[in-house]
Amino acid sequence: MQTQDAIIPGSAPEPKLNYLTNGSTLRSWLLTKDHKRIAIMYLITVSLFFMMGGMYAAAIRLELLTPASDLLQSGTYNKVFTQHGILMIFFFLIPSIPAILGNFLIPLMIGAKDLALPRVNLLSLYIYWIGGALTLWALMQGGVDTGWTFYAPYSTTFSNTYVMAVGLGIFINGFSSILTGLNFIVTIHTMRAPGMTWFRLPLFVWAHYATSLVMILGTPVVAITILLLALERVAHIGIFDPTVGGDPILFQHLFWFYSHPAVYIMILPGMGVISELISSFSRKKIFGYEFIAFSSIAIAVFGFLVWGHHMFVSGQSIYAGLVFSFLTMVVAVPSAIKVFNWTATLYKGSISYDTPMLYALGFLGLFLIGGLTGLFLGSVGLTVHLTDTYFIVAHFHYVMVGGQVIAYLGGIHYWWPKITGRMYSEFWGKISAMLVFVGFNLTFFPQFILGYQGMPRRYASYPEEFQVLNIFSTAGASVLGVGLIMPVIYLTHSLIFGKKAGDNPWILPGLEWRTSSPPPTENFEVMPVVTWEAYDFSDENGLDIDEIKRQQAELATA
Amino acid sequence: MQNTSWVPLFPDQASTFAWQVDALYFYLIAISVFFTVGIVAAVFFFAIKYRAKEKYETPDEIHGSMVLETVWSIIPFIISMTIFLGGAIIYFQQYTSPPEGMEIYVVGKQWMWKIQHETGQREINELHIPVGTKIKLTMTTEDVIHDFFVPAFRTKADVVPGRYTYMWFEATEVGKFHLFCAEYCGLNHSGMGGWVYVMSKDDFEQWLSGNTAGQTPVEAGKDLFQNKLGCASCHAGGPQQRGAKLEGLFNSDVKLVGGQTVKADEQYIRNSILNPASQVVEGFQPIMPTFKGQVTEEQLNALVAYIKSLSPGAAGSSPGGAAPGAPAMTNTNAAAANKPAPAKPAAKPAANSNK
Amino acid sequence: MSTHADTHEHHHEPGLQHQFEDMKQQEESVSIGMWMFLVQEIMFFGGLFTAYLVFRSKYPMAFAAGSNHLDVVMGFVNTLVLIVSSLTMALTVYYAQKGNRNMQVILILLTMFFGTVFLGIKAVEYTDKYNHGVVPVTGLNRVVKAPSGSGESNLEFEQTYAGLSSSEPAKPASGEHEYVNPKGEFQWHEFELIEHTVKEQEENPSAHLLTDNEKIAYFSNDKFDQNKFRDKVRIFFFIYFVMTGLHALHMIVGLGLMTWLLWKAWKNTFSAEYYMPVEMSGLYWHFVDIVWIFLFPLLYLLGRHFIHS
Amino acid sequence: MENHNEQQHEHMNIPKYVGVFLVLVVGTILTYVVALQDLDWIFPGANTLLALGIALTKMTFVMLFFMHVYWSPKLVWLAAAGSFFWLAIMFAFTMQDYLTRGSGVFGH
Ligand code: HEA
Ligand code: HEA
Ligand code: HEC
Ligand code: CUA
Ligand SMILES: [Cu+2]
Repeated sequence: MQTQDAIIPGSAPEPKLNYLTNGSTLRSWLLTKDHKRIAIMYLITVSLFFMMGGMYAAAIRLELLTPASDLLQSGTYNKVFTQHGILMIFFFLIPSIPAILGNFLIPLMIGAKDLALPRVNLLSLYIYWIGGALTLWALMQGGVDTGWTFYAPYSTTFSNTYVMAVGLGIFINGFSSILTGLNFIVTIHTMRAPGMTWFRLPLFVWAHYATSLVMILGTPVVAITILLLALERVAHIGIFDPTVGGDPILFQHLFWFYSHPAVYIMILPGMGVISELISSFSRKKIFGYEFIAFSSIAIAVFGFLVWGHHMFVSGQSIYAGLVFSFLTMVVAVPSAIKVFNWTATLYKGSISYDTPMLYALGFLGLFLIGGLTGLFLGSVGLTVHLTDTYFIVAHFHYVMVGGQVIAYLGGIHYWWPKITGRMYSEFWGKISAMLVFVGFNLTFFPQFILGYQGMPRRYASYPEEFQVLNIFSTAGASVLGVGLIMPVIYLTHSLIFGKKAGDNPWILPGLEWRTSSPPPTENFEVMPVVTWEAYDFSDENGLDIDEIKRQQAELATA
Repeated sequence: MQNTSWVPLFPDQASTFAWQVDALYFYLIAISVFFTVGIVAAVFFFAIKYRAKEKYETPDEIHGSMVLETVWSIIPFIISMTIFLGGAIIYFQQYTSPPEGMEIYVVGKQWMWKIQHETGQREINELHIPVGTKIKLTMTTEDVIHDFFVPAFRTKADVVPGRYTYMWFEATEVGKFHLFCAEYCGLNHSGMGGWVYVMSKDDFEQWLSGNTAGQTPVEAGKDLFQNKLGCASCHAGGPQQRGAKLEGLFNSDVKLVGGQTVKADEQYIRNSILNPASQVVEGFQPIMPTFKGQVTEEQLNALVAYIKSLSPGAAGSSPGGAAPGAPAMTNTNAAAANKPAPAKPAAKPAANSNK
Repeated sequence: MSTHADTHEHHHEPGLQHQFEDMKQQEESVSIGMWMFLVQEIMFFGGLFTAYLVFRSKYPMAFAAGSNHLDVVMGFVNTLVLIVSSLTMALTVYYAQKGNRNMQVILILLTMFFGTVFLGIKAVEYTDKYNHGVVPVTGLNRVVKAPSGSGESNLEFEQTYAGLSSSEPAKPASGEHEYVNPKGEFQWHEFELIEHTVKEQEENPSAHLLTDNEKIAYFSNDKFDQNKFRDKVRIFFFIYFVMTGLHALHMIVGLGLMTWLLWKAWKNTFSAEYYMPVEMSGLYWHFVDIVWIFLFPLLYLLGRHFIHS
Repeated sequence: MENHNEQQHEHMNIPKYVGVFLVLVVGTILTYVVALQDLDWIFPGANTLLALGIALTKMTFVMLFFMHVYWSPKLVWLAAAGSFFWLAIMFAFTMQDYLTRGSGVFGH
């Protein structure tokens, strides 16, 4: 706790227990109210879902190696991409950064002992588990083949797979997301340490505030939509079924009312991480703090106005198509502001290239491409050609994998020493970051070309002229796979064999770096009082640099 | 007209929309390249120029700049408006049908496209159209949502059960172009496609008058089986096979679901095509769609002849004239958005679909 | 926000949880949390209201027909009952703030009583719907045997059925409609209003009695089709059941909350310093009331004026 | 609502609670009575509009006084207003499609 000494004289002695060692029974984990332990449990489950989703991805890519549907029959293939999408989106990407890093770090960053509603936090973990278990059970029973979008009337009347069970799993899981968002909003409002004003909050916290808004306002709508879908399936009630007067387009409206904003649930937290990384590794106050903060809110709000851009060819009116296209363009501007501000932050910085920074720079390039191709899709005349082709598959993998997953990996590396108290191997970290970058581009860039060529998505077999590019894509996926497996190995390895990291390995001013690594259950021995701005690298930030360097030297010799 | 380059980068340009969409596409690529190159270059430049000389040194502080923020909010906004406008103009044309033009009716169905010309010709998974003529499609579906997509024409539209949707295009090139179903529609979604044949006006007239002479019934049947009717998509053999094996079928004994055994004579084959659900072969799902109303009597005869030819040993008897051809698809000029009385999903056991 | 770095002497207050510095912070947190929960609830019901909006604008006459079938008096009484329960709930909070145990207990009991009355009336209504065969799910309606003497064949059932449905409204016979419904299917026989409207519309094509959409949706081959109309009425009843059902579910959860409050109030837990649980349960209860305030006109009243014109 | 503005600084008391209650009862009766009149002569849909107007008024009373929003921090006002704003978005943008279908995209 030496760092604290600088602020509050006469602080407590070295903590004996940290959150990991404070109780080792299974019960002490399962009934914990500690946000850090809950985050760890999320980390483990979310990773499992990621691996499962990744295996489905491998199956997709292998099947698409050849034009015929030879490895997987089309029935199986349909299930594979559906389950890939469902697991990756609902059970991996949506909880990834918020439920793991957000959960772990928000109280630390704002100087609180815990989230405002710890029991609700634990409840949300359990809900996630129940929803996940139900979904896994349904997948084992035979799975589902509707596509992750569950379009009616295929999902309501025609598919004879486990639509209900999987739907129920997602329905339940939705409440986990709602509760997490609710908790974050309350926490950010009421739990900030003295002196931690709104404009001293790290941008990571702002991003999560915006994410939480979307979670609370959007997720209930998809919940009710799935409920209606289920009722339609059991009772053939005619709300989505056109044979008795229902309206399948209504399903799409309700679904995308959530699912477009949900793509911002899947990128805003990543943007928050990137803001931290870029500032930390250029050792500079972030450029245009207020603009980045407010652009997060703007994205969350405007994100609710554009859902119809997924329905340009669905039969919605020409007028609606134009309005949605227009607003889609508007919502791209706040993202542009962020990208420019991040770039400007590098200017005259003192940039170092630790693994997290490599990920951050990778994010910049990949999100750029992903976002710009979003503009292609938002331009309605062009989307008419592009929609439901591989162009879209490429677009959303660029933003989701190139954006959020890369940010997630960067964040995990960056806070790994804080979470575990150990340092991972920089060497392997850099190699894997580069493999991921190269493999990713090789996998998904060819898909843009394929898409413009006209190769439709969700195809188990395709005309032969598309094969060459598909081979590139599959080859890329194997590189990507290797790049992603490596962190699993060296991060686990570092848990036991890694160097001790020290409290503040990167010498940073953020509050989370001012407690010990791993932090004690109560987060701070002494409640902090914040007197410095966010990303304050000046001498007024209350850090005792010499003391930190001394500690680091000590660790190096030990 | 198939693209033959090793790595085909762009699809054929074969409609009046194609160059417009491509132009917009190139405009967007230019913008993307501009921003990507700009930002990546800046990142590289900063990354090298300002790399940390010494670990953890602290550079000078820069807070931000209102001018810059304004500039880089307004410029992207203006650019994005140009993108919107470009897209809007093209979209407006794509989805506003011209007053005159050749009307063609399209019905989607798991997993085939049924097409009917104004003059009465019917096709499956194929569309023959004349070049340089405005073609207007009036479309619907019998079951789930599908999407009629011709990449070379740069246009597509969903077909929605319970209502009609419309699209139009004017082909500019003679040739053979992919027709895809672009909206996921279940098991054989990727097999639900075919070809659009753009013909010169003369050839099209020829085609309309049904001049495909010179084929024996077996040849004609083979053509129907493999290309025109898409039987081969289920009956072709190989791992994709969902339909029964037809080689050696004729004159053999077939075991049906329910234990019955019947002899596969002409009448049986004919019935299998017209009423597949009435006699389902053991070990198979009743997924074969009925072709009643889609094949003419001559075509039926040709099919039977072809299927018989797959069993060389069996003694042949000439296909007899059975009932006259059934009437066409019921999809005539009904009022727009009138419910096309979609077929009830074929025999879905309730227990199954309630999972 | 309201934390104090220097003092740690806060463990005397009742009900203060470890993560908070003081009661004020805790109350603020709980209150914001509850409001965020209500926001979530509003969006949850919002999806249903959107569906209502879409279908009502598509099939206004069918919705009016369905709505006219509901029992306004029961709906009306139920609205009053809920409003009373809201009053008693509000007063519960008032007395909890005053620390008046007896009044709290009485008022909570009253709130629960009115809540239960509401559910009871709802149950009567549901039973009525069950008996009339307007539950939109096959099998959940009362099974009505064919009049004795009719054969077993489906054909005959259908004939009886068709004869009845096209004739004047089924005559009440010993308090029940005399129709045949062997599988408990959705039934609808009230076509006077719509057939009257159709006739007027045909006589006066320039009038806007039916929307363009309805002119297609209720017709087959240019003739009014009772079956198609029935399907649309069924959608109304589906929305009716889902909305009121979900509302009733919320009432039941509310009653659970009340039971818990009753227990706490009984033990005299609440005082001027600590009454958050009462206040929060109150918010929830009033929210459920508000949902009903909208459901009543939207479901029960929407087509009444057609009957009287 | 105006006549309640002066309560700004004092808390609710029993007569006031009962007053709000009476407003709600009157609103309920009013909405019922009005529903029986055919107001289509004003403009089509006037009945519905009026019914919704009354319901909104009732809701406002419940929220302001029973739920104490009137005396609550800005954030609560924001949450209450915001959620209705979001509902409005959902309604408006969905209906913008349905109501412009006739002459719209796939229409002739
Ligand atoms: C993390 C998830 C994520 C994110 C962040 C985005 C971001 C965006 N998306 Fe994407 N999208 C998806 C996930 C995501 N999307 C998914 C999963 C689908 C498919 C769903 C399915 O059907 O299965 C999809 C589909 C999709 C479609 C529908 C395609 C179709 O089905 O027809 C559209 C159409 O408009 C679209 C547009 C956009 C836009 C405009 C953005 C914008 O927010 C991007 C903004 C970013 C930038 C613009 C880059 C930075 C800007 C600059 C450097 C400055 C230059 C900028 C200008 C000149 C304006 N997306
Ligand atoms: C978060 C979201 C997410 C992520 C991360 C990914 C990751 C990947 N996706 Fe996915 N994808 C979607 C979301 C995502 N996808 C969605 C929503 C769809 C649409 C579904 C639909 O149409 O309904 C889709 C569809 C989709 C398709 C199109 C299918 C079709 O339309 O026919 C393809 C094809 O290439 C594809 C490929 C990949 C690949 C190669 C990866 C790779 O990046 C994956 C790499 C990851 C791993 C390999 C796992 C990491 C490895 C370990 C942790 C070690 C253990 C693993 C092994 C030993 C194998 N995806
Ligand atoms: C969607 C898939 C599908 C298509 C398309 C299809 N079939 Fe079939 N067919 C089946 C299946 C499955 C069976 C076995 C079940 C049955 O008898 O219905 C079958 C059975 C048959 C049989 C009886 C075979 C036997 O062993 O008794 C004949 C003959 C036949 N099909 C001919 C055709 C012809 C001719 C066409 C094209 C005009 C065609 N099929 C198109 C799926 C298909
Ligand atoms: Cu039909 Cu996909
Ligand atoms: Cu979107």
